[in-house]
Amino acid sequence: MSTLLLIEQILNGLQFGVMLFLMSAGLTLIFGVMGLINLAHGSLYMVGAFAAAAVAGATGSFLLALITALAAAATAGALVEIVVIRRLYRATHLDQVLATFALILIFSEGTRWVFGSFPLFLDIPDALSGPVSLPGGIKYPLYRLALIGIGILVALGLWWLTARTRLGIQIRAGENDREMIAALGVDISRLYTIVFALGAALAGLAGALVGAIQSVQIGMGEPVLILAFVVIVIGGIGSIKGAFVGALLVGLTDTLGGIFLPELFKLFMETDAATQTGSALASMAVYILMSLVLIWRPTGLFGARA
Amino acid sequence: MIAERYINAVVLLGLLVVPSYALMVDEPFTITLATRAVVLALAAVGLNIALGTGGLVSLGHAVFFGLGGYAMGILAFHAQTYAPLSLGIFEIGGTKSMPIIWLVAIVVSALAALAIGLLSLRTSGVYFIMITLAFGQMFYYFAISWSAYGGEDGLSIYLRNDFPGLNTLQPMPFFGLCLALLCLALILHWRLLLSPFGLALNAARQAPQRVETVGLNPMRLRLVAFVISGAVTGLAGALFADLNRFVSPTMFSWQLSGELIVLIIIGGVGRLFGPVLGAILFVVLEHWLGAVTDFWHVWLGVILLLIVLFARGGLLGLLTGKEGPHV
Amino acid sequence: MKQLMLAAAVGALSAASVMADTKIGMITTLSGGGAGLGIDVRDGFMLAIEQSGRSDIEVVIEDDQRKPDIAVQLADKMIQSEKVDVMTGIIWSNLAMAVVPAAVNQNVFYLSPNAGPSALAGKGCHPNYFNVAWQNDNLHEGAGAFANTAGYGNSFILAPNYPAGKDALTGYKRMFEGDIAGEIFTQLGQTDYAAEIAQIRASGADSVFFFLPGGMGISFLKQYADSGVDLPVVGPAFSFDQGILQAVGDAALGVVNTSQWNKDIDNPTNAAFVESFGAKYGRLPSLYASQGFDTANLLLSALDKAAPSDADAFRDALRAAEFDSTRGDFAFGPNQHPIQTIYAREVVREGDVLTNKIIGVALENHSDVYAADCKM
Amino acid sequence: MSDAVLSTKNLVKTFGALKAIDDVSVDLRPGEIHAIIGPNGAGKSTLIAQIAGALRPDAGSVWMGDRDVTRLDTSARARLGLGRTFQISALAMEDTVLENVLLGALGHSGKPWRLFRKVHADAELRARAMAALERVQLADATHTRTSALSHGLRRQLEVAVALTLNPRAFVMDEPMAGLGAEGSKVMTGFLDGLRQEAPILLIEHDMDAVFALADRISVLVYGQVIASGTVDDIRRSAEVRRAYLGEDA
Repeated sequence: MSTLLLIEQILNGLQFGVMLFLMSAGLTLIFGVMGLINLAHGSLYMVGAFAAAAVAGATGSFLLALITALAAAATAGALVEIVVIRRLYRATHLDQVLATFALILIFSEGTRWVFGSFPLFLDIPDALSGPVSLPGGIKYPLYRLALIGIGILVALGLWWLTARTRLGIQIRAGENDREMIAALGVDISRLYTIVFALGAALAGLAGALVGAIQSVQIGMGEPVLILAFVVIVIGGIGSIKGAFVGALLVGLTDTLGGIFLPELFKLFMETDAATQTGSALASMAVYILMSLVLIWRPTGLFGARA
Repeated sequence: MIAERYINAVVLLGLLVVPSYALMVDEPFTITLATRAVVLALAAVGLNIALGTGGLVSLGHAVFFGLGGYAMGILAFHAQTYAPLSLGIFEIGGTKSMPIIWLVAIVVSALAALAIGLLSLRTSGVYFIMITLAFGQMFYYFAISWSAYGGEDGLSIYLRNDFPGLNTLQPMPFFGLCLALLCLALILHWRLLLSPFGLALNAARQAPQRVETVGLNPMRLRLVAFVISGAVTGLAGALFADLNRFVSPTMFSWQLSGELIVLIIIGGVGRLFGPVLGAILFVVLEHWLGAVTDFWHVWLGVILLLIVLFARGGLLGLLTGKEGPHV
Repeated sequence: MKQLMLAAAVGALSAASVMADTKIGMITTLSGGGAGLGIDVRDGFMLAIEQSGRSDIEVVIEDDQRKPDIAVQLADKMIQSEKVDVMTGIIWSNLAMAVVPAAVNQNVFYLSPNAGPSALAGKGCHPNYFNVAWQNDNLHEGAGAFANTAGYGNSFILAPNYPAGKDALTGYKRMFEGDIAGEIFTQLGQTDYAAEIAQIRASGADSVFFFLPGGMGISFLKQYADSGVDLPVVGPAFSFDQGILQAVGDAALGVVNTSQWNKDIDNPTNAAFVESFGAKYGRLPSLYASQGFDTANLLLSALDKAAPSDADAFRDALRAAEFDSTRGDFAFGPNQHPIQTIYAREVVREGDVLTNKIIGVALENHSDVYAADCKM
Repeated sequence: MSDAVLSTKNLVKTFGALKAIDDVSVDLRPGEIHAIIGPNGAGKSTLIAQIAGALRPDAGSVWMGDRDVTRLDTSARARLGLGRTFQISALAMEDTVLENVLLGALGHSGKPWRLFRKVHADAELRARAMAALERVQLADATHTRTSALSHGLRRQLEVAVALTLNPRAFVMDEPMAGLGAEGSKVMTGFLDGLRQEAPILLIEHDMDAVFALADRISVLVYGQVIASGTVDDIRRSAEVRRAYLGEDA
């Protein structure tokens, strides 16, 4: 395998990781601040993608579609927080798992009710379509480069938000001591709604961005959701830094595992069998990675509390 | 409010009467539905031992359900094709005998539960939920790509397996077998609750530090509970496969793990008959809502939400007016 | 979900009363992912029943949610409680494997409108099992044959890592005479193909064959079009049917895919079908809809000759396949799978919608390799 | 030191930059009540957690008699005879009072693996459990759900569970906390009699109780023992006055 191909594959892994980060950041933020396991996070991703596809279909503007996706997911998130989630903060993990599982059912079939059973169309904007040549002669899709860029910008933005703003101080305080910030006069339920909507908006953004290169369909959120959980568990639940590192690890493992494991097995097996065994193992790779991390560090790489 | 034991009695009676009536009026499909409810209940009783009593929120119990299913599928497949099953140095023949299949299902899932438990129980809380989910996904993807036994297509068994002295091809005898096993599992759970082990496990869920300070090891208590739980769910998997005469990787899917938890919650978590009532309700809803609308999942979701938000003890909690154990 | 649909034609009541009522059970996917396919099969099927004007046919329709265990349970219900004579509707091979062997062994006829797993075409064939769509390998073999005529000499091939995916690659390689530049099994349900596309780019292939049904194909095609790799792509019709083409968008334009049906096949039955389907449902029919339509018409042709209760006569009537197919010529091989022509189609834009146009024949009167194993 | 039932040697525990426990050596001798006092944040809870086995020390060791137990976990130390009560009640709240003490008796018997015998039917366990309840005057509440007990009664139940273990040494974390004047008096009287059975390492904020009960007092400030001695020694210690009252010597 040539170095160029390897570099291209590493870029692919990075891009996948960065998208996973957008999903995981919201998830881990919500868990860190509110102690809530939100299985319905994948549904918000789907909401973002469908909103973007609907608006792009009607207006033809990708930018407008992105904005709508953000707004729709944030609104859906805030609504869900106010109607349902708010009652679950004191509940056990079990209740949270269950209630948000119920939300998945409602969102998925509800979306099908509204949009029908067929996938929707969402395309890359013209300005970002096609490949560009990178130094060294690698041809790489511009849109994917843009995704990496957007992901890194969001990561920086989140860092700035938590480290440098008033809201960030409240969020960090909320992670450490809920009673304390309530005592300081912060309106905690408003803070929770904002954080939840922020997390939802990130998921919606990821859905819209990814929807342009994938299929916008019912249930698209669930595989990503499970990977996002893997990411935040590896990174340590509640840690944005952990989510970033975890997302890149998972993205690279998944992408590179799919390529190298079959090649590895070809060294000592017949081609057909090697391709199949290698692919089977590759599809299990991220879960194996997660188990290994947890066995080594039961609260993840950067996790503080269980 | 009604005492829980009366409700339990009514549920058991209902499980005897409804299929018998269906047999009389020649509605065999009702018996099939009842069998489905009973088998799902058995799987959930297994999970309830770990989840309700031990406080272990496992989102990966489909692993044991699937292993039980594949134990049945693989043994019956080898019997059906007359090809012995090669296990490295020695070979064994397949079998169509239910008792042997059940035993294999129980042993295999107990061993898997031991291995998974040893690794997962080092973590707790959300991490435990997620690592069990991860093990479920591993088995799921493995089963999909394991082409020797059908991969995603699964394995079909043309005829239901045999039980000495019974015609299992008839819906009613097979239902009877499943019900008998469910009752055995309920008795097992009941006796466990009354035993020293049950007392200690129950305390380990509520106050693990306390259990340690009296000199007991909560981890070991949980591990044993997890193994028993996995074994019961594995047995249910074998029955489920026999009911459908078919196994496939969907038995390993995380949605199935989620559904097992759903059954327990709508019935009443940590209560002996919670999973039974939950499974009956689930099958009825699935059948009845499914007949009314294409979008029945929406309504299932709404019902679930209402139960989580407003009926914390599930259906049994509503009927008895008492909340169950907290998990 | 359950719908009792009575083919409504009041005037035909007396004419029909000479024959016993026939009950048909349809198990198909109407909710969750993949519901689009089931809905098309159902709509095509019901259109034909309705056009027949017969009121002595009752169709019971149930949703399997694409879950094998639900499908088996529904099959039990249809056989035990509804006592149906004929069953049909299943979309997916794994569901068919779960339902069909048990059903046909209980003396029910099964007509497959979509899935055609090899196990049921070879050793597992059965006198009561008829496939009206294709054996699973057919369209892939067609793609391989097309690649030969197009002059491709070195193909990169990929499919998901599950049995149908493995069959697809085997089917392509069976007909394709060139070299294989690379072979990849992707993950089932995979949504990102950047890594695979990079490998295609580096492989030195002159063409790409892929089998990625449903959403996987949409993702692959969009990403492939954006990658700047401009090798020709060929694949079976499943990623290019009318239901999902619009979601792929222009990325699909010009791609060649193989199918046993297209809306421009020139025969009166097909023209009438395309027109009446559009009139009734407000959309263009897909190949799934055509398969549903053909299945119903085959069934109707047999019912004209014999009742299912007279199993041998009914079976002979089905085997004769004397109905007007939307595909033109249609006949069953010895394993009761179709012998039919596989076409190469190209994706084109007609006004606002993307659709397919036939550009040639890939395989003429093609059967399948499993027929030899069928002892019936 | 050789006759100490329980002792620590040069314990150190740091959290980040904070030295929570800095070279602490304390011991507990037969028949005595040894009180550890100190202002909030002095490291008392950290110390007790290390003695009980819930926290691993960074350096130093914990001994029961002449056995080094530093590497043993909580349950192993309990089996060697360490009876601990918690500052915030750690009881099985959904279970009855009896079931909580039965758990202690079960721990003492070391046989939790009987899967099919009824625990309530085991006469030996039951006798041990009831005896402990009677000693803390909870026999009337045997079948009450623990969550329905008052705060004071829960403290008594905590002690009862520890009693079922027949421990060689007690470690009690603020047993008086939250008790009213009357409750404190009852508890003081009870602990007073208990020291003959097994010595008590007592962490307590209630100074009246401490001065009434303790044979020895150690003062912990910023993770260090700044003074140790009899009640009178401590009352007179200039260092203690400085630490507590900020007075100059």
